[in-house]
Amino acid sequence: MLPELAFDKLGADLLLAMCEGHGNVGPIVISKGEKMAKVRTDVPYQLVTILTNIYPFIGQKKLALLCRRCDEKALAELEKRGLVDEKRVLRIGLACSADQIKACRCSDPVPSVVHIGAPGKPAGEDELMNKLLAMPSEERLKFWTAQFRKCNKCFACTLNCPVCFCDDCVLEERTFVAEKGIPPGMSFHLIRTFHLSDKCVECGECERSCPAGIPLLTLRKMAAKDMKALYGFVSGDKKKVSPLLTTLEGEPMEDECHEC
Amino acid sequence: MTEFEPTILAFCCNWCSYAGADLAGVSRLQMPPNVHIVRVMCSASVKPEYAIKAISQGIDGVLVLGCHIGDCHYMTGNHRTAKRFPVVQKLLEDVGIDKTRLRLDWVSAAEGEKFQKVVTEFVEDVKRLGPNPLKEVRF
Amino acid sequence: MNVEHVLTTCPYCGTGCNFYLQVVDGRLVGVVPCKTDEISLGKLCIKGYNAHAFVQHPDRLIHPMVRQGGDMRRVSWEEALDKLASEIKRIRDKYGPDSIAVLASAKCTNEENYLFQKLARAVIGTNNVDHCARLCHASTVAGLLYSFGSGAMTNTIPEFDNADCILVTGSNTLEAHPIIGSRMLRALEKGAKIITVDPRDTPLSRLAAIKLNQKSGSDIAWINGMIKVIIDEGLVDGEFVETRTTDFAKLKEAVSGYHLDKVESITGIPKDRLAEAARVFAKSKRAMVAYAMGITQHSNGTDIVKALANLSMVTGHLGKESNGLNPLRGQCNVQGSCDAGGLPNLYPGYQRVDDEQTRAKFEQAWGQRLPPKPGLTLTCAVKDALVGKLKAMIIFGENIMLSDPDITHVEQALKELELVAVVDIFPTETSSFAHIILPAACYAEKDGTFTNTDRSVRLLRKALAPPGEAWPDWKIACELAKRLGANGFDFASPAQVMDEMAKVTPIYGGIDHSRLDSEHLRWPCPTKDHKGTSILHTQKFTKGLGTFAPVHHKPPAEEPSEEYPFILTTGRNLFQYHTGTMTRRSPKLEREAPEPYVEINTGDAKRLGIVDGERVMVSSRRGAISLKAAVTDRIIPGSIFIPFHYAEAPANRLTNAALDPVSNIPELKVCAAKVQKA
Amino acid sequence: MARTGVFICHCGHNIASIVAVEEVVKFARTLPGVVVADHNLYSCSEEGLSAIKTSIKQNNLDRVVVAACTPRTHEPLFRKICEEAGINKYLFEFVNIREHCSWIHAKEPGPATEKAKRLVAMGVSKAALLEPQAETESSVTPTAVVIGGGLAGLTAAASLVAQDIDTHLVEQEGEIGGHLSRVSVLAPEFDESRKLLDSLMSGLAGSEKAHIHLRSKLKDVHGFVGNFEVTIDEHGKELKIPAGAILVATGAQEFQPVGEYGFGELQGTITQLDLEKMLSEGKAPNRTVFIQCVGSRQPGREYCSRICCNTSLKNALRILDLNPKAAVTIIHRDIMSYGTAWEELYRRASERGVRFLRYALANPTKVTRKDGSLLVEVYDETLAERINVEADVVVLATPMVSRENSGDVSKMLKVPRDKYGFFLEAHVKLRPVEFATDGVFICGSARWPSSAKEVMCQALAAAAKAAIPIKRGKVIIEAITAWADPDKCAACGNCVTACPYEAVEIATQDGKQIAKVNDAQCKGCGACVAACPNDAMQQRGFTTRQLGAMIDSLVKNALEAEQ
Repeated sequence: MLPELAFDKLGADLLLAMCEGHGNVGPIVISKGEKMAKVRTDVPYQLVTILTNIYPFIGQKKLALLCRRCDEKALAELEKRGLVDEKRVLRIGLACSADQIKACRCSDPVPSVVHIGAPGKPAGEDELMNKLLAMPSEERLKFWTAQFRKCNKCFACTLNCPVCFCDDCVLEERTFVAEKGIPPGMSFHLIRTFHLSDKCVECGECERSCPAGIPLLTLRKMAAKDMKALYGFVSGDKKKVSPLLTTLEGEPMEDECHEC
Repeated sequence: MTEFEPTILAFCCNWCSYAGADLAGVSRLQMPPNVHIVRVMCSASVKPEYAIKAISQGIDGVLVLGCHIGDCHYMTGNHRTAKRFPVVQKLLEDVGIDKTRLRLDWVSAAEGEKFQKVVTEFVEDVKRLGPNPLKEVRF
Repeated sequence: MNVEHVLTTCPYCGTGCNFYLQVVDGRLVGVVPCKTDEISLGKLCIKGYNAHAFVQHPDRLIHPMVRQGGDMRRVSWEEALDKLASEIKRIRDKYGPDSIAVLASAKCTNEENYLFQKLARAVIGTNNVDHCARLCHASTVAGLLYSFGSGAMTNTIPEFDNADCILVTGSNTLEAHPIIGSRMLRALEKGAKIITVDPRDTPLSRLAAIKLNQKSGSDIAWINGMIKVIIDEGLVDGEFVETRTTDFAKLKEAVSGYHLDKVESITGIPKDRLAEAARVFAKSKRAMVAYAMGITQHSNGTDIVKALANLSMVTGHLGKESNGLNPLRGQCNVQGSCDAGGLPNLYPGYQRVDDEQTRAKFEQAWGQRLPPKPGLTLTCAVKDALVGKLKAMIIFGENIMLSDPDITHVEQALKELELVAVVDIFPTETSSFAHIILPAACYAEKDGTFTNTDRSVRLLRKALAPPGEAWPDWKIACELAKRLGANGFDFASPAQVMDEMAKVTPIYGGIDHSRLDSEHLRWPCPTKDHKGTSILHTQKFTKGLGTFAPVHHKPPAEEPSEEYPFILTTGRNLFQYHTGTMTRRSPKLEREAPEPYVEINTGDAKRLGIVDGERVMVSSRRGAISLKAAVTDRIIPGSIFIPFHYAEAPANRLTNAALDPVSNIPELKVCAAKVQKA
Repeated sequence: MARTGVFICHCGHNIASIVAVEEVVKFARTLPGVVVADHNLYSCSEEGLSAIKTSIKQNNLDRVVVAACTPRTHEPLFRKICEEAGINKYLFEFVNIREHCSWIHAKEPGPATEKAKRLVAMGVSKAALLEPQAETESSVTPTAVVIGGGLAGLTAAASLVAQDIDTHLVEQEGEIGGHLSRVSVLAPEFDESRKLLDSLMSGLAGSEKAHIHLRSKLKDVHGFVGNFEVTIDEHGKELKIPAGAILVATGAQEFQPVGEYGFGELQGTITQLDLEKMLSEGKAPNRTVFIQCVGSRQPGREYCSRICCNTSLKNALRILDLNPKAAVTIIHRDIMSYGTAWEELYRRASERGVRFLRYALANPTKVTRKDGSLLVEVYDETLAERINVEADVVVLATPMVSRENSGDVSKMLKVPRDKYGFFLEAHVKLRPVEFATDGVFICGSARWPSSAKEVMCQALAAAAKAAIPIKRGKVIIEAITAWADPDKCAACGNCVTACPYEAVEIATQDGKQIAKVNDAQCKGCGACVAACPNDAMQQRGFTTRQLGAMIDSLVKNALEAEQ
């Protein structure tokens, strides 16, 4: 049973999970001793996002949460930026079901430690991504502009993102997102993709929560592919510094001219 | 129908590429008048957001020019530039915008000719691509 | 420490999305969408995501206040309520009960609105109870009562997913009802054809298969035009018309004059595009109509609604899944506040006050003699106040000083009144005229129910305590009623209020809070074992046979002139909500749309030498405001648009209070205006 | 709304002959916030400047835009004028329509004029968002640290001490002098290096201002101009020296051509320094062959070491002085004996029978041992034939290369090096003995292989520059530094990682973690700005809103004009 695992085995003060209630399934936080209805792992709430909302308030308490592989990676990205303290966030490894893996087109579904569920096989490459990359660029542009035209600027993609840590998002500013009102156009989505390029863990919550049904996960996967190709970078590894912040020291320099 | 004249935005770092552009001027090296320079202290301060913003708004091409690797006035600034912009180029490709619209290059304060070459080439490249398709897109 | 995720209902548009409020030790920290919610499917709009932002704002009203000379004095609840009660008594004794009007609220719960109208009818003794539904869908209620016998969405929000064709008119759905809009986008992905008819380019129209821009106020013309095409080309659903409706002949006769050339000249819609739209709509297997203020807020709004009803019946797009006529209600509980009887002519559940038996039933239930004649509508109440016929207004959570037409007159009216009592969560333009201000709890601070636009009765669950001394409106209503010597107001909880309401309201007969806690119920839900009703009029219309209404195009009350060459239309934008009391105190929303603006067509702007972002003066026969010009191609030449959220440039200084004779809805969507460089 | 004045410079014909200045002025008048636009024949001339000044006063302008030449040379001048006219100098914006427009579009007056308009518009849009800045001051520790006790370090130290400045000389060897003490005479004048060394030493030895640290290594450097803390390891024990300025005079070292021409294997193949030693002992071989450019001007080490040719000429003549019958051959790729005195040396060498043979990289010279003496086989480019020369000694003239520990020094001081490991000055012409890092200076062969004379010039220049902040007692920090908006900052630390100067840290401010920038340490590169994900980091004078406005302006004036 989850509470026992969290409180007795892991020694947590709080437990974050999702369970049934009011004819729905939603997030819940309980402390030791408190009751909890039936846990439901089949509804993919982004618990790390929910955690980051309440994290500033939990003080020195230890919080255990149901942790899918993507949550684990998200936590790693937050930890290496000093935004959460790994000692205060305890992981209850949750291996996603085959259906979930399929729905997320997840290539990396198994957490380092599995407490709940059976490890599943990774899904294959993102079909839409391959289809798009195979297109001539004009087609691709048509596709994305048509998708972005549906954007209603609800910020669900940033608000529900486990690795979007800014309270005040630059996409709310006119400075870079020139388009007034809605839809916010190309810059909105490109800037967001760039910002995520060195931290997105491909949990797919942006796509799941997008009211316009824009295939945002595919866009993220494209960026991830790029980062891999360019720098062999894969997010979610606590030790890996973002290549966008490392220097080229030790890497070969081009031939130079100095006399000015 | 007159020939397409691209509008190009350039970011030049104060110490090398901007000085290189000055030298090109002093040396009266002729080049097409499509490029508009924004002076920054270091190419490392050029936010990719600027390039994305400009291209999203229909600017036909964006040039980012810094000191040569190893020559950065701020030691490792341009290293970061060199890391960042290839990513932006890839992302542009991913959404179907030709990455040649964004060019990163190194021009030292002594390289008036190189500045001329880069500008001339880039204007040619962008002319070959034609107008930024996003100019036509209405969201 | 205590962290709670409280499932409740969004306080903004009528979609009625459920979400979780994140509460940490009494502090509201965020909103988490509810992924299993049948309405929202775990998606929210930017307003929903910011629904927590205003709740703990420092501007909240936290003490009762009473006017003393120029300024307001903080007083105890005792003093405030006693004062209010004695004032009401004084005025009632002096001028009679009909000199008092109670404004119910579309932002309050069903339970509260039930109490407001009971207070007015059974305690004060007047049917003068109305609310802002008057300004949005009064014409829908009137029109659809005539055509179908029931004035609500015939279908449900999820059904938009599976429509083959969606005709959206007078609704900027993606901005005003974003999550219903997202349903339409789902349909779009599945290949549905979207037809939009709107004087403006909306985010949705940019995705539409057929996009038509009509001149404001020409709706009956294009609708009749479409019907004529459908009849002429034999696209009528004969069987449906035959078995389910009456007066088809009258309709046929009425539309016969609407040749497409004539229609084009009236509406500006190219005739073949209109014909195409008619065919697509008629031929689709599953076709839904969605409409909103663009249809209703006209001096002939009721007729326009009837015209749309005609269109739906002619094509048989009614009474089946993903087939229907769907007024999109604009506020969290505007459906419910009508259901609960917040209307001068109707008791809860749309039972007529001028019907002997009904009245008898309610007199029996409430143990009081009840006034027989329908009361004043909101818009007439304002007019009566101006001429001194009305003396007192008790206003629950409405801001008529911004939301009502021609606010210069509203202002005079409020000044004329001997008693203005305002119950609200924030100080408003209206409360500045109040003699008594009572602080209320907001949606997050009370239990109750909202009924959303598709008749789903949705629970509000109290997430935190009201600030300061604020009380929930239901408690305020009860305490006031008791001080006026009434019985039947001893409720311990909104649940008990709902139980009483259910007893006297057949369509709510089977509804109670314990069921709602785990069931998704839509009225009509007559009995405890009834599962609720998704689709209306499946076998027969509420009134039996659907009635075709022969209606004709009539120019708007005010047309463009030499001096006022533009047609001004008003509405919402995505980021603000109504008079902005809540959204303008939500930083992220305010930041997206911080200031008033007037949309003007690029060509018109050029002609007037106006550049984007420049300050301009917009004026009508009733007033003038100064605001920024937003030069855009997204509005047709000759028309201008101003959102009505902004007190610093209130669109309703300009709007025309010309009323629809049947429903008394004002013509907020059309008036003549001029634009000048400021 | 800003009150902007725009002044377009004709620069005589330089701009006006291509760009239709009046047209640009007319256009400028239409730009938002512009209350006055005018043009001057020469904005930088007396009347030009006073015209601007009066206009600022008359129209009470709060922003000034000058469209003329390049800010790199003229910005200070116009900023000064703004200050004199009573507005903050950071409210000035420079637009370059000469170097970046008229001069490079000489054949396209029309397009050049249009471009000038757009550039001016961009400048105006930025200017509108400029904010007044206050330059911060910080105190200066009246002490200098000179790293390296060779000719450069000594000269600089002596000069500083002579200026009555406490000076710490840090030398890693056991004795002062560096190469100077390994060379007996200095060309072209052939005076004894000993004398020079003594005179410099006497300048130091006498003074209590001079502190010499032998067998000492630089361990760590913290702080910023005026307030450095230099940690050295003085044979074993650590010493912390507070300093206002730091001079880098670490010099260079002779390249050891191991394996080339049998160096290290064949007895008799030596380097210049070996030869210097021989000569100082009065030994002069009978048959000497110099091979030039050994290990330089070739792939991997392309540069010319500049001093080797002259050294060979000097030593050739010294051999002949000691041993008039000696045979001397110099095998070279080109003789670089620049300047009158050196060229004279070359002439004398050839007169006294020194043989010059020219070889090419393509046909390398071979050195072998053949019965008792060295055989040098060279393919002479001039005669186009193979020539064999017998020798007792083969001197390999190798280049000076950077010190192998220059990397550590560069890291500690946060100053850049080129790809050969030599240090890079701030600007070759404008700031030749300074680093970009304020308060750190460079002289001698650490920058580039230099002759004694060049070394001394640089050393004196560096000492003079270093004395400025110390004598002034305070440093002014240009207000182009970065700052973090506490409301936006999410404390992700990107800026901390991005900053090359450790100027940013994550600190707690009223309970919230946010980035803090140390103004004195910030060099205004803006790396943190680009690294910041949510626009919290801003650089004074280059805020994202200012640059964003420039882009918007270009879009407006270029693209919307199109349609």
